[in-house]
This record gives sequence, structure tokens and C-alpha cells, in this order.
Amino acid sequence: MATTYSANDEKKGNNLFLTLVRFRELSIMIIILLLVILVSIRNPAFLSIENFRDILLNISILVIVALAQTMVIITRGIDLSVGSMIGLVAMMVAFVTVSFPEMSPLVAVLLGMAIGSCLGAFNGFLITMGGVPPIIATLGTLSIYRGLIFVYSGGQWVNSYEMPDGFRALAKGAPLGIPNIILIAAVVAVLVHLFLNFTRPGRDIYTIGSNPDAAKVAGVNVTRTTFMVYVISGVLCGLAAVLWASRFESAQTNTALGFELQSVAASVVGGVSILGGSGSVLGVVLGAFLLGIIENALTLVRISPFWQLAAQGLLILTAVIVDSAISRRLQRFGGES
Amino acid sequence: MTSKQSLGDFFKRWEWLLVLLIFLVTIVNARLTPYFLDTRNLMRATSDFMELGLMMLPMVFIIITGNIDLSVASMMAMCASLMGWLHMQGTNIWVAMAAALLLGLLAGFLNGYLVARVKLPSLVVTLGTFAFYRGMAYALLGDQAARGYPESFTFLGQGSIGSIRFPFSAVLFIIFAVIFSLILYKLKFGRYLYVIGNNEEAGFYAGVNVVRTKLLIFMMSGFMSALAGIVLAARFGSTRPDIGTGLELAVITAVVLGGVSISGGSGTMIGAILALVLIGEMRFGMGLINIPGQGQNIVIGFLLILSILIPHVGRELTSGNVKVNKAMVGKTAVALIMIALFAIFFFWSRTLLIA
Amino acid sequence: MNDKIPVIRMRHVSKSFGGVHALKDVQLDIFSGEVHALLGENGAGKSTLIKVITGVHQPDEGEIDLNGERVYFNNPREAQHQGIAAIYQEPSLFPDLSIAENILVGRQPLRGGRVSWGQMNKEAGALLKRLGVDLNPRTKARNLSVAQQQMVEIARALSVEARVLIMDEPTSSLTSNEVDELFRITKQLRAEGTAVIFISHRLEELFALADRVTTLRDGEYVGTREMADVTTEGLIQMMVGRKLDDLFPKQAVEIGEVVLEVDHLSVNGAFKDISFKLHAGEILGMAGLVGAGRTDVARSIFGVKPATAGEIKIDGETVEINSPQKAMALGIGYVPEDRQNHGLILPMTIGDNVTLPMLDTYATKGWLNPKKEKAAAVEGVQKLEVKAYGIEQKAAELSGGNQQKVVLAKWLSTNPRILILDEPTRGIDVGTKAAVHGLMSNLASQGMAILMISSELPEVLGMSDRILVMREGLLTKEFDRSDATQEKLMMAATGTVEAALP
Amino acid sequence: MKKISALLLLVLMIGVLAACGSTEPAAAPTEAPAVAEEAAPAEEAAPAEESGSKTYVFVPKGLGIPYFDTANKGAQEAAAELGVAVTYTGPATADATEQIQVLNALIAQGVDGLSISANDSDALVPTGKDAMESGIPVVSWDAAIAEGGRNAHINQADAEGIGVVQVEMVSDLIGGAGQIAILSATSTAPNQNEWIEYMKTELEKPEYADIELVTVVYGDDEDEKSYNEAIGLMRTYPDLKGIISPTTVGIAAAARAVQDQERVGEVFVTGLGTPNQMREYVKSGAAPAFALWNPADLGYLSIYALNAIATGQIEGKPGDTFEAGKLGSYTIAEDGSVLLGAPTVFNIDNIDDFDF
Repeated sequence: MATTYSANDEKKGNNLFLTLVRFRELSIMIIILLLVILVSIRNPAFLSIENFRDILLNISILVIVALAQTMVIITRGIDLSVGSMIGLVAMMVAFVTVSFPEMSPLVAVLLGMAIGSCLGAFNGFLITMGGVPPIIATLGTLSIYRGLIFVYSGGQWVNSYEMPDGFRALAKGAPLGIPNIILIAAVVAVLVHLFLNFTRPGRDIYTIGSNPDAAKVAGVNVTRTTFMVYVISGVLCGLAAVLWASRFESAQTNTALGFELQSVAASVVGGVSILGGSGSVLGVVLGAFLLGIIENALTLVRISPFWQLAAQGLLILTAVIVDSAISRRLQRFGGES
Repeated sequence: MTSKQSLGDFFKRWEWLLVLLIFLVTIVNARLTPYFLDTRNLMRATSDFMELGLMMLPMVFIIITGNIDLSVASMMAMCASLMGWLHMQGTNIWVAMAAALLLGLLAGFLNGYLVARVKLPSLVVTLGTFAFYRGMAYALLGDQAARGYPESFTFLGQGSIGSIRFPFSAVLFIIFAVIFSLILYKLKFGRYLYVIGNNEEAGFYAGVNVVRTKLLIFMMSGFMSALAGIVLAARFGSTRPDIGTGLELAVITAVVLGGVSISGGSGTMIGAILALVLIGEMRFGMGLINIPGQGQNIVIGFLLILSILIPHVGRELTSGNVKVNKAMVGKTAVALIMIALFAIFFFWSRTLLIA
Repeated sequence: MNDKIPVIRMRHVSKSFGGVHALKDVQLDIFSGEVHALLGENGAGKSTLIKVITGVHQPDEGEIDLNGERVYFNNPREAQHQGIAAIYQEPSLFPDLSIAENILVGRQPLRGGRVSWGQMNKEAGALLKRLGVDLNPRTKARNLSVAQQQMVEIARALSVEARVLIMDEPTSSLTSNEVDELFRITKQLRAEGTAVIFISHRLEELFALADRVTTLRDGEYVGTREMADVTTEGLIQMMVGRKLDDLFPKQAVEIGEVVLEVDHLSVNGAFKDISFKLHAGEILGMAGLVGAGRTDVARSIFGVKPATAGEIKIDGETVEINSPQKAMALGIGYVPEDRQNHGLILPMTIGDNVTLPMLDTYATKGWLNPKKEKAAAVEGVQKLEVKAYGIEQKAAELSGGNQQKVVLAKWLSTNPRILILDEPTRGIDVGTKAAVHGLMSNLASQGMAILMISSELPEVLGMSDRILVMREGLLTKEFDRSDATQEKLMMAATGTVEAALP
Repeated sequence: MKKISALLLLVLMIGVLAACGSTEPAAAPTEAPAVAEEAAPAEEAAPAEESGSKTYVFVPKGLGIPYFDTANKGAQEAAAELGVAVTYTGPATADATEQIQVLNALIAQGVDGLSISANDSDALVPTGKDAMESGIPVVSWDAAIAEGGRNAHINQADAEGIGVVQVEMVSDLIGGAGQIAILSATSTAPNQNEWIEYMKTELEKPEYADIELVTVVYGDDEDEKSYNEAIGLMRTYPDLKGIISPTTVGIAAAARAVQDQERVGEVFVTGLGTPNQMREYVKSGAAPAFALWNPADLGYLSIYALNAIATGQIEGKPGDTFEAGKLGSYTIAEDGSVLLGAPTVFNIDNIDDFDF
């Protein structure tokens, strides 16, 4: 999947298969387009620039975390602890910023990423050195990290009035005309794309997910790469946590509760195979965008709040089924003898 | 391959380890608090875990086949909500209950169909229905709570038997635990579960009806979730659409702690039941010494990880496959240093605001 | 390069897994510019030895010298850096990656610090061209045939500029043209000074290619010979440790009634219009190249992939077989080609594997009866002389030959009237092979109808009463036992014009 | 050698776990008390075992919510005055199932009284009954346990009063005409649902004829969800003039959303909130006025009521009267509830007088 764009840089569209693969992201685009058309007929306010800015604002954090989740899923793992990591880092960073109000927001970001990397390292350690399956290790740290938030704060929240202005402006400020948080998410997406496609460690991630045994035999350092992926997941969650605390101007014991399932949903809707080995940044960004649009649209077309969750679940389910149907057909076209 | 073998051997011993742990926890609890070894108290605590237990039974089946069902708690809420909704419309409670069970079967069928026939990964399917079913619960009841169940019905959740007040829900659990154990060990259906978990394709070639088997276990899961929802509604005397939020992770935790391999193919029913008892005892014991829920979660989280980690390290030690390996020690050291740094920062920074 | 110093020199190498010796005091000398065959029955330790050389396993004892220098590989990476490359029996490609990346995995060319896809495709294309393979380097490995995958593996091995190239049964899934191609490349490499370690169960291949041969038996070193000095019998004796009387003990049997009749059977995209009759007591051989559709025919008869057109008749009655259960109920058994994935459930016990298809029979009123089950398993295992500690042993721990015996025991326990054997002796050592052939002959003489698919022509010729040949999804030719020869079969299978016949 | 390195690895692992989990030593239940200390540093010291002195437990809907922490302060104040011990413990999340587990453990310990804010008014009835049968008096506060499951309920303000005051506030803010919406907590929250009912009734009165309630949405008492819902409201209803959020999480999120969307002065937020949380928005004009009772007083009163019942001063029957320290004397009403008083309205004039 990810090889697509780059391969196309070289020679354009001379290969039927490549065009079809590109079609795979197209399928999400088509779903998005249909949804946009339908919703804007019901409520023209949907098409306003402000509304799209809101949608982008809302999905920025999800994009960052879903990209982290994607890298983990490509290696055939899963990181269920992302929500708890965000909560814990948000709380710790919030505590520090409240204690040192004059601290630069940039330091807060770096601090959050550093704390996140430690949490991710613990996950990676359990998985690579301890032989604990990813789903179990991160299910355990889901509880542990969430519990640590409470241990840490003793149940206190950090509220918006306690936070320094500089920190609050971190996510919301828009010195370049576009809110920082959207810019940061976009930069992360580009960096992850470059990392996955144009560095050896990035390619190793796909290699491991595609065939772990063969990767080991082929001389890929599976342990180190896997460890690294969980650390990256922690780092990106740390970044997301700081942005979260800044955007919502609070750190609570239940911050980002249940976010792990949202991030997995965004990845899966974005065409990342839960069986590992494939997935692209563009797909995941589109997947998160689709989820954002669904949530936004359900409010705008005034669906009863009681039906919103059901509709959301149904749409996600449909997206996954449609996507798998399309990709299965693609594989047949792809020339299976 | 050899690791699989010793894994199997290990799990034969795993149940004994659980028994030992339960024994230990009992002693410690009894020493820490005089209230622990009190029949009445134990019975009261028992009824808190029966819904979890009922949903755990089919989850053992599902995980043995290498699948997972994240939608159990949502199905539970949806079915209980349907029952409550019907009851409020004036339907006879027993009819409503039957409808809830039927809906459970249907919900399980949808999961099973998508997994077995459409061949989507169970994690993806049940992640979708996790949201969908929970949403249906809200759609049914909205901001209402269904209440006013007759006493004959609430007996299912609140009733007890004998002078020691043995909860009726526990009787229900025992009956189903026996049934599910018999299915697993005494019917070919049970053997098929292990076959599917180990090598689905070879099973298919040997005449195992893989599709039907998978469909059935997901339907069982739906049915038992509905039953758990009914018991919970009876225990509460009311139904709200948000009941049992997050319970799916507790169910999976119990199953994995019970020694069922998350990648499928191995595990026992008795192990899962023992794990349920262990978790129940530990939570009750910690509750008695007023450890808040978050603290309990940390302990259970570590227990879950250690239950896999310690046997793994033990195996590495005994198999002699561990090498003097600079890289390995290096990585361990890096992880260790990072975690140590985190710990230092954790304790230092919290002193800033909490005096 | 000095021939006196071997590229690889191994002495006293031992390795055990969980207390069981896989290698015991093994020695090996490989010189550059030679093709060195490694011979032994399944379980003799060939694969373990290779994995020690490539750094997948680390020896418990003993030493390895590379060009006279002591080495110790902690992992495959270190071995690769020293110029050791391997092609394993099972293709180990990355289905989600492109061919180019598969070839250059872990060594993607960098330009200015970033992976250069153009460079990568160019390098891979050049390698493929050198191999004479026409493949687009951008194609994903998922879409390749087995043979093409094998070629990519070879290209990968070439790309590391290997000093030592190890090939573990590279020919088992190749057609003869592809085998020729492989041999050509191998010889070319030898001429360039590469040391090649070659493993194959097909002795004729060794004679065609190898310079020297080292034999292992039960994890121990037996000896090294010049290929020119040995005979087939000699090799077999070294391998088995005794003389083998008869590899194809086919008894003459009276052919009975038609049991199975296949009429214009088709599966879209796999095969078309297949018609044949199978009689009681008959062994019907089915020859053809890999990918000719033979396995698809077997699978559709067994209901794994039901036919899209045509009829199957059993005892003259048309039946519809849409699942293996149905086929089993009709008395059909199928020993699949892929033993590890389709034949056995490796992590489960021998007993569980043997009784699986007929669990109902071992149940009383629906409840499984462990005693009956055990008795049946023990009986099946004993009848086939499976070498194991007991029926509680895991199938994964058995050697290939014994695994195949368990698969046979499993299917015989269903008392089939029609038995389909798909590559029944692939990857099995010579001793077990003879035993399997003996068993087939016996079963046929008891009136069982056997359809045998095999890519080994001597086996087809030696065991079959009649032989069908398939090519590209069509039935091209039928031979009687008496007038079939290796050449005729080959021509029918490859579609060489009739005029070429002598 | 191998064994040594393997051992080394094991030691490292244990070291790691010890380093990370030094306060929560995992599986070993023997060390569990250490967790208790660390896990609840805000919690008061364990119940004193002095003879004669009673130990009550003050149970919130969920731990880690400032509103309940503030209430606990009042409860502790009352405890000090009465010379009793009050423990503060509850479920990790605001969930009835978990709350019942906590309560069962408390009942098993035979505490002297329970003061509970219920996650589910019906679900807690059997548990409450069980407690009372075991001789443990039960008082609910903030969110009631249904009758039959408690001796008395301490009402922060009567539901109708809460509903009315919020409608009055919003009417004042938007000048008596225009579209308004309600941003509630979870759709199942009994308090909020009751208040919303009263608001709807109140809005039917002729003086509010020009006010249109367009919708009720739910932020689930999660900051992020509430924030997004509030933005969604403004987007969906461009003419929206007012948002009532009868929950402390929702009102702050809504006010911030108005600020972030730069709609201050066009959309007004009101409802129930705490002064500290809302100070900024009162000053900015996003939420010029809001109401709340003092949660500390609520906790304070509930402990006095509980103590009165537990010590046998009153039986908890309607008409019983008891003294509640600084708050004066209270009488149990016909439905078994005790009314704290009218809610305080906070605005720019008085906001700086409060700190909670």
C-alpha cells in the first residue's frame, strides 16, 4: 500500500495493479464524498469553512494517535493503552505547567513526549523482552496507566483557570492562520509518511508485519524495531496528550477514556489490515476524517442523540465491510492464479 | 514448536498455580480483615461477579478458537434495554425476557455471520458492533430507566437460597459453568474449538464445520450476554442503557488470566473459572481494606501481565535458550533506565501540587 | 582462493532442543566453487545444521570457521554480513511488499539518507534479468506463483553477493523447466566461485548438480563422498543405514467395479472438463506440472472447493459434494498436499489428530468416550508403525515421514472406499517412502480405490495402474501402466509436440 | 553462562517492575495496603478504631471528580465537629455496578453509616436495604437512592427550584426571546433528567413564550464530548442564543466552546457550575451567571443527618428534626428528604467571594 505513491513517483500508472491499489484509498474518498453531499443537502451549514475547520480541529488528535496505532498494527500488534497514556501524560504535564507557569509550551511538548516514550518503552519491553502478547500487555497497562493517573493526582483535576495562557494557546493559537493543532497533526502525518516509506526502520515495520518469521531470517532486527514502534506510539501519545490538555484546557482522571477503540477504529476504517503488513498514512488520515465527518454530520442533520451512537457504530461497520469487499475484489484482480 | 509443547505442559500446571494463589489470597485477606471470612459477606461479594462469569463462559470458547468478542457488554446492555423497554410498554416480563434472549442470539448471529461467513477479523467486527449494540441500547431507552420489575423477576438477581443466602445468580452460573464445561470436554463441538484455534484449515479438511462452529459460539456469546443483562437488571431492579460499560475488558482479563491463550488453541474452562474466583476474591479483599477502584485496577493489570511474563521468563530460563547477548542486555537497560526516569519524575512532580 | 582452506569448516557441532539432540558432533567442510549436497532422511538434522550456519540457531557446542576464522553468529544478520545467504524450503517472502523490496529487504538502497525506490527497482530488475525471469519489480509478492516466489528468493540470495549460498529443497515446488533454469544459475554461481550447499530428496538432482555429498543420519555425521564415486544405492544406504529392497512394491490386483466417476467437472479458473473413472482396487496416478490443476481436481472431489460445473458419481449415482463432511460421508478420504497446514493440527496430539474426522464414532450417545478414542488412535498408529513416544505426543514433534503416517492413519480410520493421495511422499525420506508405497499397494489389494497425485515421475510410474496427465487445467492424456514412460509423461505434461516422440 | 544471563534478565525485569510499581506491588496482596496509602493520598486516615467513636463512609458517584471532592471537605468538617471519622471512598468510574461492589465491601466491614451519592437510584435499593438490615443507616445525598433503599435523602435544592432558577437565568441573559438548548450530562443521569423536566414545564409558562428549546444533547460529563457537543449546537442552530448546562463539566466546556468560537455576547451559557471553574467565563461574558448550592454544605449536612440517625437521635421518619451544626436545624420532609436550601446564583458581583 505504502509503496504506491513512491513507486508512482518513478513511472506513472503503467501498472494496472498500482492504479487499483490507489483505488483502495479512493473508496474511502468516495464514501466521504457521498456523505458530504448527503449531509450538505440536509443542512447547508455543513459545507461552511468554519465547520470543516471544526472537523479538522476535532480529528487532529485522533489523527496523531491513529497514526501511532497504525504503526503498531502494521507490526501485527495493538496498543490498547493509548487512551491511558494520553490521560497520564496530560495529567503529569498539566501538573508541571501549573507549577511552572512561565515554562515555555515547547518544553511542555517535549516533556510530554519524553514521558510518553517511557510509557511506550514499558509496553515495548513487556512485548519484546517479556514475551507478552501485545493485546495482553497493553490491556494490562491500560489499567495500570489509568490507575496511575489517580495515584498521581489523588483524584484532583487540573482546570482551565489554573493553566497558564501560553500553554492554552499552544493548541488553539493560529499564528500562521491555521490553528497550531491542525498544523502539528499535518506535520506528524507527513513525517510518519516519510518515515514509513523512506527509511529502513520504517520499511522494517512493514517487513515484520508482513511475515515476522521471514523478517527475522532475513536479518531484520525484529526485537529492536518492535520495541521502537511501541516507543514511537508512546511519544506520539505524549504529544497528543499535551495537545489534548491544551485544547480542552483541562486534565482529568478520565481524560481520553476509551480513546484506544477510537484510534483502532480510525486505522481500520482507513484500510489498515488488522492482520498486519499493510496500511498507509493517507488511508488513516482519511479514516479519521470519515469518523470526524460522521460525528459532526449526525449532529448537524439533527439525529436524536440517542440514535447517534447506534448510527455511528453502523456506519463504521458498513465502512469496514465495504472496504473489505473492495479489497478482496482488488486482490482477485491483482492476478491470483 | 517445542515452545508450544512446554506451553501446553505449563498450562496443565497453571490451574494449580491459580489454586495456590486463591489459597494465598484467602489467607492474606482473612488475616488483613476479620470481615473477609464471613459467609454472608462472601455471598454478597459473589453476586457482584456473576454477570461477569456468565459472559466469561462463552468468551472462553471464542478465545480458544483464536477470536475475540468485544461486544459482550454492549449486547448485554442492548438486550437488557429491550427487555426494559418491552416491560414499560406493558409486555409480560417473562415474554420480554424471552425476547431479550432472542435478541442476544440475533446479535451474536450477526457477529458470527460477519466473522465466519464474510470472514472479517473478529476484532474488527466486534469493535463495530461494540458501538452499534451500545447505541441500540440508548436508542431503545434514551434517557429513561426501565424499572418496576415484579419481585418474581428480581429474584433472578437478588434472590438467594438457604440460610447462608447462596445467591440465585450463582446457582445459575454454576449450572451454566457445568454445561459449558461439558460442551468443551465431552462433546465433539468442544474438540472442534481447539482444532479451529490451532489450525482452522486442517480442521476444515478433516470435516470440521468451521463456519457453523464459529457461528454457534458467537451466538452463545450473544445469548449469555443477554442472560447476564437479565440477571443484572434483576439485581438492580432497573435497566439503564449504560450498564456494564467497559465490562468486556474485565471478561477478557479473566479468561486470559485463566490461562487461555489469546492466540487460540489452548486453555481450560476450570482455569478461567478459577481466575474469576481469584479476581473476585482480590477485588473484594482490596475493597475491604478500602483500596479504591483505580488501585485495584493497577493490581489486576499487573497480575494479568505477570501471569504471562513470569511463565515466559521461566521457560526461557529452563530451556537455556537465553544467550549472553549484549544487545539484549542493552535493550533491557535502556527500558529500565527510561522506566526509572519516569518513576523519579512521577514522584517528584506530583509533590509540586499535592502537599 | 586457496582450496585448502574451506569457506566453511564446522567441527564437533552439537545442538539440542529441550534435551533432544538434533545435531551431535557434526563436521562439515565446504569449499568455494563447489556444489555440496547435504543428504539425510527427514529429521536427520539437515535443517538444523543449516540454521546453525545461517545464525538462526546457535550451536550448543563446537566451532565454525569461516575462511579459517572462528565465527559465532548471534542472529541471521551477522551471518548475512559475512556473506552467507539461504533459500529455505518454504518461501519466506513478504506478501505485502513489492518484489524489489523483497529482494533487497533490510538493505534498501539509500540516497541522501532516504530509501530510493527508483534505485531499488533498478537493482532488483537487474537481478531478475540476470536470472532470466520476466517479472515487474513493483508487483506485490502476494500475487506471485510458488515458482515465481522461489525465483524472488533466489534473487534475494544473489543480491547479497553471497560467498556461501544454501538451498534447502529449492526444487520441490518447481516445474522441470524452472528446475533447469535453477541449475543453470547454480552452475553459473559455482563458476563464479560461490560455495553452494544444496539439499534435495531427489537423488537424480544431486547427481546432475553436486560435486560432493555429506550425509547425516539421526543428527550424526555419516560421511562425505565425491559425487562421482557414489551410486544411488550407496547413497540410500548411507542415509538409511541399511539396504532398501524395493521402493515401489506394487502388487498386481484385480481391478473391480467403477467406484468414482467424474464427468466434465470444472472449477472456474482452475480446471475444465475433467472426466475419468476410478475402479475399486485401482491406483490411478495423476501426473502433471505444479499448477496444472491436479490438486484443484482433488479438492473439488473432496468438497473443499466444490465444482462449478459437471458431475461426480459414486457407484453410478450422481452426488453433490459441497463440503468435506459430505465427501467423508460418501466414503472419500483426502490426504492433502500441504501436510503442515491442511493435513495436521501440529500443536495437538497424535491421538487428537487421528480421531478428529470420526469423533462421532468414538462417542457414546453424543458424549465423547476417551477410552474408545484412545483405542482407535493406538490402533491406527500401530498399524502404520508411527515412531512416537505415544499418542500423547504432539504432532509437531514428529519428523515429516511420521507426520505423514499420522495423516494416513487419520484417513484410514474413516474407512474410506476412495482415497485421494496428494503428493503422498513429498519431503519424506526414502525409508518412509517405501513404507507408504507398501501401504498403498496393500490398501488397493483390499479393494480400495486410490487416486494418487504426484510430481515424482518414478513414483507415478512405479505405483499406478493407470496414469492421467493434466496440463493447464485440462486432462491431456491417459496412459496404461504398461506403455507409460517418463518421457511420454513429461511430454504430455509440458505439451511438447507429438513429433518429438521417438 | 546462559543461566547467569537469563537470571540477570529476570533480576532486571523484577527491578523494572519494582521501580515502576514500587507503590503497587502487583500480585502480592500482602503488600496491598501500600497501594491503599499511595492510591488515595487525598483520602482521610483509615477509620480510627477508638471505642465509641463512629466511622461513617462518604461515597461519591465516582472518585476524582472535583465536585465530590468539595463535598467531602464539608463532610470532613462535620466529622471534626462531631468527633467521628468519615472515610471517603468510591468507585473508580461513575458506574452503578462498581459502586455496588464498593458498598458491599463497606457493608461487609460493618461501618457505622453510609452517605451515598447514587449512580442509579433503583439499582442501589437492594444494596441499601441490605445495609439497613445489617444495622447500617443509609443516607443518600446529591443523587437519591429510591425510597426503600435509604433512611433519608439530603436534597441540594428541590428539583423544581433548580429547574426554575436556570430558566430564569437564561431568560435574563438572552433578553426573554430566542432559541436555547440544553447540554446535559449522561442521558441516564437521574438528577439532570428531573431538572430538565422541570425546565420544560417552566418554559411552557406564558412569560417564556418567546423562548424556544430546540434540543437536549448529552456530553456524558466528559470534557471533550461536552465541548464538541456545544460546538455542534452552535453550528446546527446558527440563531442559538443560550445554552443551559445543568452539570459542572458541561457548563465549563460550553463556556469555553463559546469563547473559542468567538461567540461571546451572541451565545450565553448558564446552568450549574463551580465558581473556580467558571470565574474566567463570568468575567469574559461567555457565562455571565450560573447557579449552584455549596457542595461542601451538602456533604456537611449529610454527615450530620447520618450521625443523627446512627446515634438514634432521630429515626429518619418524616417530621423528625435534627441540628446540623453551623447550618442550623432541619426537618425531614414527607418523602423522606431533607432540603439544603435555595441554590446560590453567582455572577460578576459575587463570584470572587467564593473559592471552591
